[in-house]
Amino acid sequence: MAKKSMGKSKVTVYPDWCKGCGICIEFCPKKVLEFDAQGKCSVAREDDCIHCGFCELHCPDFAIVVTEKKSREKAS
Amino acid sequence: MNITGNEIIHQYLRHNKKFPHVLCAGCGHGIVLGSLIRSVHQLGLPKDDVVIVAGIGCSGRLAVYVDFNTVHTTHGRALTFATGIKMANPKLNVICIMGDGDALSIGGNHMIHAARRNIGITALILNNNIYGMTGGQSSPATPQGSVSMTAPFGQLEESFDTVQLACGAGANFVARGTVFHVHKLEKLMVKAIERPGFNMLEVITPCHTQYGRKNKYKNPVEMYRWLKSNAMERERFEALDEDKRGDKFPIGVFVERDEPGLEERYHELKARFAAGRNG
Amino acid sequence: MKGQVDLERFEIRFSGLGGQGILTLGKVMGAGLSLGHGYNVTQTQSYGPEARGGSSRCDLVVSSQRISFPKAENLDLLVALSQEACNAYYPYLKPGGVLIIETDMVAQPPTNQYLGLPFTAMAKDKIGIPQAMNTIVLGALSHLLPFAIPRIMRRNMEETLPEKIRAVNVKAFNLGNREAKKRFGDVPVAWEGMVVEDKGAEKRAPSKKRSAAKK
Amino acid sequence: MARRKKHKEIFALGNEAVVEGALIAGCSFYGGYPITPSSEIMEIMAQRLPMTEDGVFIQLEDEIASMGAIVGGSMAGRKAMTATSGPGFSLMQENLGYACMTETPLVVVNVMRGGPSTGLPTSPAQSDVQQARWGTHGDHPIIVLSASDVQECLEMTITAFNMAEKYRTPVVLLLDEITAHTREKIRIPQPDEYEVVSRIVPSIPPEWYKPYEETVRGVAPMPPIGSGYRFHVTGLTHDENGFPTSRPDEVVDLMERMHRKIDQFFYDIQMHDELMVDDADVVVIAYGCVARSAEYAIEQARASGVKAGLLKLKTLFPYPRRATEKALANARSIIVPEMNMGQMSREVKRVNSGRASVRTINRVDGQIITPSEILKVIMQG
Repeated sequence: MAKKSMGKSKVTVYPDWCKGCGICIEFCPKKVLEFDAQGKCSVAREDDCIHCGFCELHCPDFAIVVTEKKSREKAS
Repeated sequence: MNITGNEIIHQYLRHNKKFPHVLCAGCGHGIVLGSLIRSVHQLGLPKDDVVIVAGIGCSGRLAVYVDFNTVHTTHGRALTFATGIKMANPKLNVICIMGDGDALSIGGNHMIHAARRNIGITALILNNNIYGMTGGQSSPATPQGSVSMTAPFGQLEESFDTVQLACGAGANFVARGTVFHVHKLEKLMVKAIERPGFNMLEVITPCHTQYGRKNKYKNPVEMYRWLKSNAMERERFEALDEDKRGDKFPIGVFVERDEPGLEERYHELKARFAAGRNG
Repeated sequence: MKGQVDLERFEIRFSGLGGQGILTLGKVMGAGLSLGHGYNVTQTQSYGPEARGGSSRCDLVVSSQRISFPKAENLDLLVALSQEACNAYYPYLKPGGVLIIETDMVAQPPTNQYLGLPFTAMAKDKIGIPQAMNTIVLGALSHLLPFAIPRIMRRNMEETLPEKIRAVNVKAFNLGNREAKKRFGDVPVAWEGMVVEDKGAEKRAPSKKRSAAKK
Repeated sequence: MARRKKHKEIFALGNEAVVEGALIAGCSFYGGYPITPSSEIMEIMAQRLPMTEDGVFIQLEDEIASMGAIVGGSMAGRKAMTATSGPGFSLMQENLGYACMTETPLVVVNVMRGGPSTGLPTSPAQSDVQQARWGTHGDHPIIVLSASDVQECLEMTITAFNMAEKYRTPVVLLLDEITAHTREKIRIPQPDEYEVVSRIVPSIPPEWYKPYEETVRGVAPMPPIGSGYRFHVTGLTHDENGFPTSRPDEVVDLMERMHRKIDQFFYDIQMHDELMVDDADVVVIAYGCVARSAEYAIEQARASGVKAGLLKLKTLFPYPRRATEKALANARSIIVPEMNMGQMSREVKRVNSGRASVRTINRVDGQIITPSEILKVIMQG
């Protein structure tokens, strides 16, 4: 599972699915996410992400995906 | 395949449905659906064996988005349809999604009797304290004193304690979780799905649009903060002096039994006759 | 000798008190006449509060033809096992119809033209259980009715009863049959024509054979 | 003597005959709530179903739940039924409408008693005829059948299941207290003597299956839940995939198909019996137990030289218009006796268009309309 070390995670937000409720932004322990100009969630400080999974689990619209950078690169 | 989190969810959503879903920004129902999908995934249940039976209201809309066998029924009656499906085919995992108005008001009687007869159904009661889809009228779970469209001067009536109701009615498994405590919720949900008999899981899931705004929660986030600070493990809550409980409410498991479900008892009865026929 | 009769429409009413076994009597007799004898029979009963409390009623219509209207309106036979029932239903007896009463229960028969036996006392004294009263009535009627054959009726009754009460009911049936023969004599005057002018006997011959073959 | 009787004969109540018919038709799911005068159906089912190979019996908490459960049972692949009476039937209406909308086959037997409300709980009536047709909300066709004697109770129950399965629709079978509580000798047919229809299940891969697809008959195949065909069922107006839609074109398609699937098979659905109608001056149109009174009255009328005939309706809805028109063509007068204030006579009058005079005999006192009452009106000419 998620090792709490920074810089290893990739955070993807699908803006079309995001409704801008702000739960992910509010409760992110490392303040990785913030509102963009349209009021939706955007990834501001991806390197700070510790892959706690809070945003992903609490997004009511399934609009955030957090993956490990490495495995992704390998796969592609 | 090493997939996690929402990538799992995406595999279970219906690809021919339009997303995002119809629910409001910040609505906890989506989180419940996510937890449900992860629980089913974790238990390794084939999609074909899972039946979602939903009632009417915001919670009822969840069924359409997920790629199981899904039945969107009438208001308050989801459990009755689910009972029929389970009795007709006990091999299926029948999961009922209901709202608080659905399960406790119009469907209160069905709820009591499904628990009493211990039919093998997982009942998820998504309690948002209000009738959301229809515009914010009072439900039996609307807290005393709070404002709704049909209680503009504050709700006079006491609200239902869903957990106590299910315990009293004889459910096999009774638990409460919240959409803020997702890991815990998932654990409860896995239990509620895999246990025999009637398993009731109440999920506190905020409705900002119809409940929060009228009751001094400025945005959805505030409602989640409220959940975070008021939900308390059952053991800790019970240890607390009553005068110190205030707004706090217990979460966790309240009843955990392994009584056979009605469909199992019926199967035993049939087996007796079958033995008679053959022997 | 009794045999198959070409029946037009024969209406019977059993009436009395709840608990006397009137519905069972109608059911067993109806089954016997339809399944055993091959007649068409409709059996209806009064349901409802009156069926639970005081009075009880059960009607049979018996015919060789298809029965259209299933209810009894003009009674050929009224069996009254209580005074109240007798008072209530006597007016529905058609001219020449036969009234059978429980002589202890019906203290004031509305006419002197009746046949009576103390069925309840017979059940108590001779069979030992008052509940066998209705079977005694069945036995008696099997003798009286020109189209009923006691042997078939008894066999049919036996088939419907559970093992443990079969013997006692056969005993009661035979008692009723015997007593009726002794006290009432042969078929009542009103029904004599049925036996003598048994026009249907030829038409009915095949089914007569059939019932004989069943033995 | 080599050929013994093929069939079994029993001396049975109308309600018992319903159970026999249902079991012959393949009913394997009963969900219900007891109510006089239908309770024997449930009681006998409680005894019989557990003894059958795959029969399911469940007593629910009320009639709302009963209807929900049998819809669920049917969706899971069972031939399902319930039985009730007027008050219970009223409670079933919402979920009955759901069954219409989701095109779920099932059979509801309503043993009619006097109403409104608790009314005359143990007395006969024909008070729910229009409720059976129009009791639910919204527009939809529904098949309503009736039976007038005990043998017909058995046969029409088989027919009800067959139509339900064939047209994917709920079918209501209306009995009355008299028919249900009359005992008669009936013959239990042998398996090769009757037709048993079962719903078509899809024979294509799941990905291609559309649960509400347009077909020639207007009826799409229906797989049991859990058989590998995953789809959505909803009471909302839906498209051919079962997903909710409010697009006017899709809504119209759905509604029209639902009506058409019944309308185009009137010849199959509209059942009736004629008795001496062809040369009749007076035709009695009746159904249920009253048809038996009418039959007796007509025999008596003929015996005294009056040309009377009987049109007995076995299908009440869709209303057998053709048969009525035929009766109306020759007859001077029509008599509609019913144990209500005139529910079926509305339909007769609607079809009549002024050719014959239509008279009604109505009774709502819990007593059967007697042959002599009908005869009196026939003899008036």
